Amino acid sequence: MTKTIQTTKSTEEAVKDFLKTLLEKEKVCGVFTLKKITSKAVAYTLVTDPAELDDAVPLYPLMPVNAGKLLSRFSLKGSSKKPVIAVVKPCELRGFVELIKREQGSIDNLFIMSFTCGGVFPTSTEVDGTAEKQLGSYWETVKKGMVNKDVRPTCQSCEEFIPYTADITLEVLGKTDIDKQCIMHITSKKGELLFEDNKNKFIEKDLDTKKLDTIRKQRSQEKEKLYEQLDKKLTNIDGLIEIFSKCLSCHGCSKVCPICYCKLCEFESADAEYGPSQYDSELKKRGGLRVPPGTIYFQLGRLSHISISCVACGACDDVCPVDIPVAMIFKKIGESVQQMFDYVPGKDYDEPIPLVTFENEEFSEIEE
Amino acid sequence: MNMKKNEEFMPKIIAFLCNWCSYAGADLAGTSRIKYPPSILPVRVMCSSRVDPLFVLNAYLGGADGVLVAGCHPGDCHYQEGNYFTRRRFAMLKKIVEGAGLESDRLRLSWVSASEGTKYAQVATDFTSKIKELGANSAKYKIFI
Amino acid sequence: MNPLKATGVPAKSGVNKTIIDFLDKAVEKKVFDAVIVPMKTPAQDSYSYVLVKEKSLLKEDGVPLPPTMFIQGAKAVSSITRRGKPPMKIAAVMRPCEIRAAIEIAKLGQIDLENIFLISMDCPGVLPTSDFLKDPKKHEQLFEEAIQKNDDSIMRPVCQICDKSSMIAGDLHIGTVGTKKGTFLIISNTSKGENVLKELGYTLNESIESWQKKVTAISADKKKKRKKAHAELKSKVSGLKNLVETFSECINCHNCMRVCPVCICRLCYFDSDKVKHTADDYLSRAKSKGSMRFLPDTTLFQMGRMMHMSISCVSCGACEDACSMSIPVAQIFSMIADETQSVFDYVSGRSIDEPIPLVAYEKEELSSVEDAHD
Amino acid sequence: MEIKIGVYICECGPNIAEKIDIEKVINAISSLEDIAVVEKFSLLCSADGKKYLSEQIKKNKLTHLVIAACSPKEHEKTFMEVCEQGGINPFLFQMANIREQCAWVTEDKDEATKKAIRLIKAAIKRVGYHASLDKKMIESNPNVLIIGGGIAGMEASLQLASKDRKVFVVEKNDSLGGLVQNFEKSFDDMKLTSEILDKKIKQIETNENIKVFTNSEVAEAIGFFGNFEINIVSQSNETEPVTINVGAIVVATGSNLIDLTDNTQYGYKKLDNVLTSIDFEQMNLSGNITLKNGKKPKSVAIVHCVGRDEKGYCSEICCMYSLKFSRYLKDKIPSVAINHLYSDLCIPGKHHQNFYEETKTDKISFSRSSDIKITQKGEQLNLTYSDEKNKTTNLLADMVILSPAIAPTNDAAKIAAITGISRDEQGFFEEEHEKINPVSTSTDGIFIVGCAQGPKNIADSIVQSEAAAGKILSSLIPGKKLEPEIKTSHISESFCIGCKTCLTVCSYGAITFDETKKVSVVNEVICRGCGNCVAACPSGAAHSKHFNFNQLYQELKEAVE
Repeated sequence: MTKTIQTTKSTEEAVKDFLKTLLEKEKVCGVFTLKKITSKAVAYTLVTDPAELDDAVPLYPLMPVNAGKLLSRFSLKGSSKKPVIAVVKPCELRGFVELIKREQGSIDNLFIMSFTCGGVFPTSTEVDGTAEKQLGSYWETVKKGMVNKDVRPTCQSCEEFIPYTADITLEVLGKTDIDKQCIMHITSKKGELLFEDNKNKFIEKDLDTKKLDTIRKQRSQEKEKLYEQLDKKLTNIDGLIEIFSKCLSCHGCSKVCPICYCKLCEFESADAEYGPSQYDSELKKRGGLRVPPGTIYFQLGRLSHISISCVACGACDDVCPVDIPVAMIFKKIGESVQQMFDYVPGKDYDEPIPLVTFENEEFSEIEE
Repeated sequence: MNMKKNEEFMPKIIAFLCNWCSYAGADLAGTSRIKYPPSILPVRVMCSSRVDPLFVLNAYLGGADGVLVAGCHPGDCHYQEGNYFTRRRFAMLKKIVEGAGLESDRLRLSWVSASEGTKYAQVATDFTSKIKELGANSAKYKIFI
Repeated sequence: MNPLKATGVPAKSGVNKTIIDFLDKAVEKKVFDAVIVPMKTPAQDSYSYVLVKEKSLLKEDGVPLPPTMFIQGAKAVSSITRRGKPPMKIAAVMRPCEIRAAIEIAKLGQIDLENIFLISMDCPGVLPTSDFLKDPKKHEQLFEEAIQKNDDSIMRPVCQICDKSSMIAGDLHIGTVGTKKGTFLIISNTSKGENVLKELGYTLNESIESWQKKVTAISADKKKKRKKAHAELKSKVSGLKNLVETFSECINCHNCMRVCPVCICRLCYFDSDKVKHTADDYLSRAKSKGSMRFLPDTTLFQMGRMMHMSISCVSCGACEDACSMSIPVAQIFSMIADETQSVFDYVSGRSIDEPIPLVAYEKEELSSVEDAHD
Repeated sequence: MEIKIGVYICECGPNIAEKIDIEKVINAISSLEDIAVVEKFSLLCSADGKKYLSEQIKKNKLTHLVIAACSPKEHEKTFMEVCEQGGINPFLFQMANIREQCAWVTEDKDEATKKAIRLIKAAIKRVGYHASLDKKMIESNPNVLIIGGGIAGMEASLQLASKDRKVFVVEKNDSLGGLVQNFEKSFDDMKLTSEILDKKIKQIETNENIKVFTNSEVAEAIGFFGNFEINIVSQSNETEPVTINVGAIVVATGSNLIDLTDNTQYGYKKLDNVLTSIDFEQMNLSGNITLKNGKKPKSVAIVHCVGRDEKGYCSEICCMYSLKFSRYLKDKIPSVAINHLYSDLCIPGKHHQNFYEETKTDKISFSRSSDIKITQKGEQLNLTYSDEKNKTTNLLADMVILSPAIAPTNDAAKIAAITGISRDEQGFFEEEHEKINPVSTSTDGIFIVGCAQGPKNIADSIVQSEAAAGKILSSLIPGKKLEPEIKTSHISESFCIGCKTCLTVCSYGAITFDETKKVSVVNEVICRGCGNCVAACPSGAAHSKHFNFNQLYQELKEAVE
């Protein structure tokens, strides 16, 4: 059983109140949350003044940037002296954990609040205002625990919607009365620090896993459907070319990827450039060559770097200017790689990344 | 570009051989005068763990009909643990290549010790005939790659 | 400065065919060994620059004037020559703004123009990539019609106000507007280009007067539109509040920078360590205002990028197409670019002989920006 | 600078000439970019060949050299020396192996010729990207630290204390000798061990090249092969810590018996007259073997293989010393009855079988047993066990001697941490390679000998000590500088993102992390140049000298043209 606080306020209001008191009582010196910054734009914001939390939207179904990447940037050069609390989505949290494993951030003095996630809209919907319009229907489906058709494909097919390493976990998905109540599970020892002088008493309560399991089943079915569509294309080199030949090599996908963390991407380094003689020999061989070359190489190469840790957040999809379904492809291949190592990225701070460890006896099937 | 006819098709197979075991094994095949197809083009590395998966991708997309990575048997790595990492990276790469709908059979990982000249020749022969079945790697002639 | 000389060629079935025939002939005669030309990708949903040697390939698939600009041509040429001059003579067929970008970054060592022959054509503009992707087939149709009706309303916003759509900066240019019926012009702008035409046996006695007249007219008309559009835009975006508002949706993906033909840095300053700070730095900045958008400094990035490249911006519009948040970056940047470039009476990529203003100076200049001194 | 590559093809007598059409090869490559000269020669590795080559390099002002001949494992060194004679850096050279991996393995001459051409082209492409590398020379200290003054440590120190070598022995106890001090005699010769020990101890004490620190331990060992700085502290702290400099370290910290205090099965420390082998050795050494009550035992049970199953390995020597115990007993109490309970008898070696047969005199019996339980029964000890036929049997004895498994010493973990060497799953120090490098460790210049590496008898311990001494004497020569690996890894400070992936995969601890700059740094003296970190680094910040991206990339590209 988990220590839990149940209040009779809408979940969003309760959360905002809670965050405000944390600031007021100086239990934290900053709150990292989504906030409306213009009439239609929401953005992750670092809030220090309680009043500024009025237009915070901690549960808003948008992911302008994967917060895992942001928390990494926040703590990379040294974490804060006083605690900060961040409200992020499960996949963002997992992204952050993967980055911490790569020394790209620290959880010191950082409290994490997360929630059972219903998914997010594609970022573009913010621009044309459809996000705002679809909010109603979104929350309906979330309450009912149904698959919402307007959210990112990776979200429609996401089976990892329960946060793993959060200090506080809000119960949102499949909860019919989130407008009237807020269920806040304290899911870590660290989390209890925030409730030391807490008046309203704890109840012992766990996540409603039964409900969540049925939701996971629906999501799995969605996933299989989406994978089937991919499989039609991912059959040979021509299929790959069909998918990727419109790639602009803008590498936006890697720029927004919570796992891509290199200063200079291998594929933007001199190593990835062709010299005159190489173009010459490529021409002899192929008769012609698209320039700049190496789109497939980039995509597969990036897979070899990050598929092991891909948290399938879908950020790459949103940012692709030519609508390549890169997120689902990475999710699918990432999953197969991760399953091989029986690894769930971001599940546990202490679990090493499979590629920096090994078993003496394994994978005999691939040796010949 | 039309592809070479499959009869008289002699594959080009890049073989990354670790200096201490597999390259020595390949040399032994030579000193023992064991014949195998001329398809194999050895690239010597100090340890199989030097073989960045990107090299294998490069070779594949560049048009190599097959890529062989060979190193010391697990537990016998000259650098103690290198080949364990090689194996993991290779396992991952194979999955990615499969996932992308490419022919992962064109990639092969073999352990060949310095004393296994015969095995090396065997691997070279088997792999070559396997590749012959698969035919030439069409990636070689793609323009929009 | 080489005077413009021209030869007339039968217009045949459209500009694409005409240009391809010319290239085919040139490759046949070994005047060029290879050609950089846009081609439709196998999925039929996009165009990509291809370095092609195979004549058959060129004839069948080359599309010198595609309806869109997926990758800015200068980037393609740079990719081929960055490491040194190619061992063969290559003709690059691109739109005027792509050619200007190529010339501009050649000044920055990103392109080796030796062995490269830059060939432009009168440009009707390009469709926004996102529009095209919605229905490629349909938009190819629309593009053709637009050319016939010379209607630019469906083109990229910056194309609609482009006053350099026929500017000749390269070696050769294909003139298609204002020419006498049934003929197009091949105009040489450099001795390099002139020699190509001579080698191919053309006589350069065709008059370019009517073409020039038409081009000047178009350019003048677009200039007017441009002034107006920039004025409107200015009222919308200028001033700190508007600027911040405009860029508020920026998600720091830096696509704009990545696709920009003149953003050449291997590692962008705004991706480097110089813009990474400690948690407490961020917090103290947040405290000063009560809250701070995270990551901060989107406006700094945009303005900073202007500092770095507006002097070389060719207003191609690639950035705007790549922006995942539909921010009118290209319009804003070309507006600023007009202003920064005019300070030095500079036009990005107009001529390889013009040094980039910031690496040159004159003893007596710009007195307006300095305190009077005697 | 203009690149001028010289390509020289060795006919290797008939070996290559007969299998490859060398003229064809020459034609195929002469016209390639940057090729200054292509020649063939009958036998390049011969004296004439080498002379010819160095002349050619000078004459044609070559900048790079490609030699198509045998395997680089055969003659790479030879030709690198030729480069130096010719005045070009030995690393601006590449070999194409057209003998072992082409001429000798290819049936058809045309095919062999084609393959040879591809291999040489690849070598040419690669060599164009080679960079000069310079030999690193580091001063080395010929002195040696021995941790542990037991039989193995003493043997090693005596071997090493030859001319010009200072040896420092650090012993945690107050005297040299280690475990063996407890033994009256050694098997299988049944000679007095004191004779061997006293002799050795005397030799050490009188050898001015050996300095012994008793009651001391090593607190810190920093540095690398040739240059270690050692900090020695005395346990009682009555003397000041000492700092010494050595070039190599021999770890001879011996072993221990598994701890039986919590064991209920054998009643050790709970029942009287149940002894471990060491207890018994000491009792025997004291001269009289008696029970608690002062009487002489009439019957003794010796239990072999104690803790073998839990530990999962056979300790090799227990059976032999258990036999030795029978001899002790019979010498002192001829009438005593001795029962050996074993689960497997381990008596390898050329004399041991005899020793066993000779020991098996009357009233000494051997029985295979398992699940032994020892309880008190009146005056005596009752051993219940299931015999070969799984029949539960009882045995009464006045005294029980247990032969527990040999285990690592309690301070093994600490020593591993200090020296940075690794331990195996049993906790013994791990050799670099069971067969190839049995006394070396993962850390260059640190060696393991005796029971610290695993259970073994005196003879085997001495063999290892001599082996280690030999390795040290041959690699650490006074006044001679060390040449660490040149083809090491290097990490670009400006591109390293500080994810420590390289650190994690390095088997040699050759990479450290600069906490202020937050970047990884390769210690190129320790790095062995395997390149693992290079493949692991996602952003290409790490690269391996002479096997960098471009060099390998050019090779493989050329090979797929």
